[in-house]
Amino acid sequence: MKWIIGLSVVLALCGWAQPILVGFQGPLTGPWAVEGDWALKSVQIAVEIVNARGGILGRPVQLVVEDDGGTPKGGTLAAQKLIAAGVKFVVGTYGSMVCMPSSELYEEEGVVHINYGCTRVDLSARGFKYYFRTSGRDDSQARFFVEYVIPLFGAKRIAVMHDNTAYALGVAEDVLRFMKPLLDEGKVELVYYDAIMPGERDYTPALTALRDAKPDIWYYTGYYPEWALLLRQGKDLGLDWKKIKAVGSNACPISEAVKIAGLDAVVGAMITQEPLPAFLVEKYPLAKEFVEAYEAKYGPIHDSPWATYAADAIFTLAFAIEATRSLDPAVVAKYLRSGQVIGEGITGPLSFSPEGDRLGVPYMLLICTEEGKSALFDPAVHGHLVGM
Amino acid sequence: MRDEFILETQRITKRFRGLVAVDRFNIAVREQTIHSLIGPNGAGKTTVFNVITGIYRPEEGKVLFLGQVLNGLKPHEILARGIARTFQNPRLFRNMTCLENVMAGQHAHGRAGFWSSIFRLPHQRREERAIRERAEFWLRKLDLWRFRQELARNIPYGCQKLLELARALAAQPKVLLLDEPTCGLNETEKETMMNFIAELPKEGVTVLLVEHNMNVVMGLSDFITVMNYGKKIAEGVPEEIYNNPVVIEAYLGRGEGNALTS
Amino acid sequence: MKWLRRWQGLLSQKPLRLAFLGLVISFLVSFPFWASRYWVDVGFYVGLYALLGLGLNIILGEVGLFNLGHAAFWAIGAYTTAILNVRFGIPTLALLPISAVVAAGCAWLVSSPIIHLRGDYLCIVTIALGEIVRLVLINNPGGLTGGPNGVVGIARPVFLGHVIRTPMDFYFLVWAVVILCAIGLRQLQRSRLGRAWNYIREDEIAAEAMGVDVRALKLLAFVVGAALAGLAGNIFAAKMRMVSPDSFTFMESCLMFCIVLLGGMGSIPGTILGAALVVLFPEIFRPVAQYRLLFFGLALAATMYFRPGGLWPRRRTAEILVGQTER
Amino acid sequence: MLTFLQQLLNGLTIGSFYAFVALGYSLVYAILKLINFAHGDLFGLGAYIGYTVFVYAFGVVGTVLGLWGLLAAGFVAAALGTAAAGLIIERVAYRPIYPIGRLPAVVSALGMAIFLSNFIMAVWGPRYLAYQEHFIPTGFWQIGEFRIRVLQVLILLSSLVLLGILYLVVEKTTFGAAVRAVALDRETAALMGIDFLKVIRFAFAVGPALGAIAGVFVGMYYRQINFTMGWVYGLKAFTATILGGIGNIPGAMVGGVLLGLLEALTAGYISAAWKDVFVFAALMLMLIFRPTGLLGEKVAEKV
Repeated sequence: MKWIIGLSVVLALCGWAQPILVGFQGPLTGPWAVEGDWALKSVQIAVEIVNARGGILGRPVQLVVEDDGGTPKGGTLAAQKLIAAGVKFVVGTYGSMVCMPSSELYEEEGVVHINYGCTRVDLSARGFKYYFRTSGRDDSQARFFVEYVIPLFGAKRIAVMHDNTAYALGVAEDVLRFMKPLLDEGKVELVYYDAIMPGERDYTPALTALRDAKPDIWYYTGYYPEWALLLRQGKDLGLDWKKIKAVGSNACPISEAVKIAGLDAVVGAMITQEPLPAFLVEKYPLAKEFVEAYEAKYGPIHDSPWATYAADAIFTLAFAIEATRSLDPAVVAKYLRSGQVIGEGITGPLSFSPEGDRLGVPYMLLICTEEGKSALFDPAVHGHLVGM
Repeated sequence: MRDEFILETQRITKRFRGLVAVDRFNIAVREQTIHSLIGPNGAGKTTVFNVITGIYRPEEGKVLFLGQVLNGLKPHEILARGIARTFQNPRLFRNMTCLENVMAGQHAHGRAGFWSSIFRLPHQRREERAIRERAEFWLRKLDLWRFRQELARNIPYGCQKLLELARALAAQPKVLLLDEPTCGLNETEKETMMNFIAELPKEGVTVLLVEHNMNVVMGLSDFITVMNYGKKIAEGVPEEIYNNPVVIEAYLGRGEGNALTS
Repeated sequence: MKWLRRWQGLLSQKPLRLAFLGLVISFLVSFPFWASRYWVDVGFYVGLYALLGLGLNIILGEVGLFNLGHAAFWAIGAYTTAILNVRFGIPTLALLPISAVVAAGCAWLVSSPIIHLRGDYLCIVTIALGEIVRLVLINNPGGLTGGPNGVVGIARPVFLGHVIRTPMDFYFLVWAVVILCAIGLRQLQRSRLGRAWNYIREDEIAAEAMGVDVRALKLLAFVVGAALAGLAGNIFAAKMRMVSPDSFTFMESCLMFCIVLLGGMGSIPGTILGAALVVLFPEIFRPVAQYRLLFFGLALAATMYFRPGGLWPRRRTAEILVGQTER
Repeated sequence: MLTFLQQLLNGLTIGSFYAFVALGYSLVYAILKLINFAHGDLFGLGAYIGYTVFVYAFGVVGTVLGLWGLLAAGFVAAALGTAAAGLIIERVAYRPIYPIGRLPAVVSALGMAIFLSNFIMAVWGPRYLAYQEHFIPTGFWQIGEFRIRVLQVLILLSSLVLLGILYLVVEKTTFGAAVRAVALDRETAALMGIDFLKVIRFAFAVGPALGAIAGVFVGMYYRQINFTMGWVYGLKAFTATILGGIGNIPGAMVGGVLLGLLEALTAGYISAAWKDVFVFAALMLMLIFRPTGLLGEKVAEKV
């Protein structure tokens, strides 16, 4: 009798010890090695957190790491290597052009592929069943502005300014696209839409036009050198940044703008930004746990949103497998596609559209505080800065 | 009278950054003769060769071959007209076999193109065989047969000189320019080379020879042109040149007094 | 390293050579049936780089022209396939010859004015050329190349109703092309044109004096080499189903340069071997993840240290020419 | 006019970087006829060594010697460390190979370039490292709206001084004569009793050392360094080398400065995105119309 108990204990231990393989594909060499390095470390921390909580379905997670060198060719080789290793769940990779051929391989093999650093819109338009991404898309920022920032301030008169570079024009056009239903219904009004010439020094003509348009909110989608000058000259021209909410895009780091324009012109200005871990700790408990574990092991937390999304991809898998109690990729993928919130990750609630896109775009709104620091916008704390 | 000359230069001039290497130089070579071009070191003999074969473009003057102007033609076009040459220091294709080296001579006579080479069309095969057989003929004739599959850089220096001659002859030239063919050879090799060159006019090949060794020059030449400082200073049959005080002066003046008598 | 030379010596005997060739071919054909998909894909890339290497081998190995911008022609082939397929729906496989022709045409256009440059000056011009092509692709002229995003959605090639999609399909596609090209190049090597290319490499002045039209033959080498790169571009685009500028960097040109020299200048089996090394080294060092390129660099230098003439140099002394009876 | 002057100054600064790096290519090329592709990454290595000194010796050296002492220590350490690396590479990767042919040595050089950049990544990590403000001279002179940074003056001056010294050494000293003799004809120089190895060592120590100084300057100027910077700058500097005429010292300087100006002006007046296209196209055109071919510079070649 004793030996039967012994054997079953051993069997149970074996069953428990049998790890779940999760693949990681990222650029560990080549020009994007920074992102690969951060993502790998973040993923390792996430796996440690999951394992410390007892693993998935009581089994530990084991990472299988493959380098793709940041090239499409390397991507296919890494993907094949992971598939050959029998991995059924993969986190990766950075770069849309690297992701594209690898994701086809994962799709064909029925491997759940959660992407963390690819923002091309059409990646999720291929009708794939196993493709997901925890990151936003190229148009997420515009969407965040329209669906979150505009209602937040109850803005009616909208001004959009870009600088004719491909990036800025893209964001501006996406804003118009997402705003179209609101415009058609007459809920908002587009009072200003124009471009400035980057590299010029005097923007008073454009700012005068902006003042005369009397917008509630002014979204600048270009880069920080011009944004800083605009803020400065606008202030000098008598524009009130409490009345007109000044919002810049993610190419406008607040610290740089303060350096150029001076604090008095920038205080209260806001930017739309991808979620950086340092700003998430107060909002989400998992983010706090993640950042603390990361800093204990590797020193100061990185400021890459993509590496953070990579860690969230691990949590996505953990939540989904636990919820379905299945290791069948098809079942897990189907569950992920349902659109329901499967849990709260580092960057907030995790849910996916049927195409595999992250729902509830996890952008954030940062504001320049009186001390010249950027902080996650909280109406209760910073309302007075923007006249709320 | 003019038609007798198979190769002629008319007042050719070649300068290198102010230095006049060849100065209004005239030479006229009669068909089926051995014509020597001699002169002290740096007289411009090799430059004349390079102008004739199109490697250098003369600033002035004309090169005539069978009554046609050669100026402006590229070296490979000039070879195709029937002027082949050797170099002072053999310029062989060092990492290729001796057979392949001699086959080079017939490149200009080949017609097979890209696609016929890839697909080995019958006419290409016939041509290849002809090229090889012709090359083998010259290898045998110059007693190089034993080296045919050796790399050119691995055979003795004397044989390299002969190989270069074989390569030039394989081009079936009407005129052959030889740049110091016996330089660096031992006595027996020199003998072979001289005998061979002496036979060439009978086979319809006109020879223009640059040579330092006066025994060779006097023994072979039908006619001699002497140049110094880029200019022609004398010409005539060997006996005339041998006794020409200007020529002796040119050699003695440069401290090479034994050149004529050696 | 003497054993390699002895081994090559053995292969100059006809029965042994045929037996070896049979062995190689049966290995190549059977490989995808017993290897894993991953290794089949590695085999595909060996074939792809062999094709690129063979193209560069004509320019660098046969004619001795320093070309450090060969990736440009690869890119042109790949983008030709991508743009014509995505915009005009021309079948991908039908674009195989068209890509080669377009790459060859571009090579003719751009190399005509630079072909007279010698040695390192040609080298730097080809580097410039490679960079210009890549930068132009990034800058997206006329919205044609899609900028950094490249062109996506290339259709899979269809061969006689069979859709080429699995690693094995692509493996056979690329190796079929490689072997056809290798046979063609071997015929060229043993022909008047192939010899003339070598004459130019050995001594340009002597070659010209012996009646070789140096300029025309150099151009021909560029055109043929670029055509092979164009073929590789088509297959690459079909395999990836997208093209983007970051696949065609200066580093890729450098790797092709290494392939030719690792194998041995002007040697067809050498080039294929060189391609195998360049693709396999980084894969072998995978266990050390982010340090694998470090070892790759060392391996390149070490190979040259032990075999400066290449792994499989061409042995002319053992070659048999047309119509010649064997010794 | 003002922007033009500003662009001119930027161009000169960038050009000085290129000139520094181009010199290493040129020296090695003159002597070995080898394009040392690893040179760019040696330049990167210099930037990292300088960074390490600045960060880790800041407390000790900084308090004893002050900011300028610290800077000097950083430059010296970077130059020495990189020169050592250059010598090691020469001994291990080139010397056994270049007698056989220069092409195999090119492959070896490419291998070393790949090795070095990945070595830097292995030691210092793949992320960008920032040259922090407290060890960079940040002063500037303001003349109207025209601004000259102390650092820019420092870069321009040291490029003039160091390259001038090198030029004098090569042109005016006995050892310089040996270097030139080897560059002209290695065999004859060896017959004349010139120590060939000594000349090679000189090239492989001085070139990388100058590259390292440029690396530290680049770190200071752009405030950040990463492990791929060597490859990018190496390619540009090699272009500058050819532009100025490979194998001679004034040529490398002229080429570097010319390239820097060309870049700054095309970026400023035509298009930043098309900048490099213009630069490379200009290079191609220059070479097409001024080829160094059979009848060009090499007339001296005996036919």
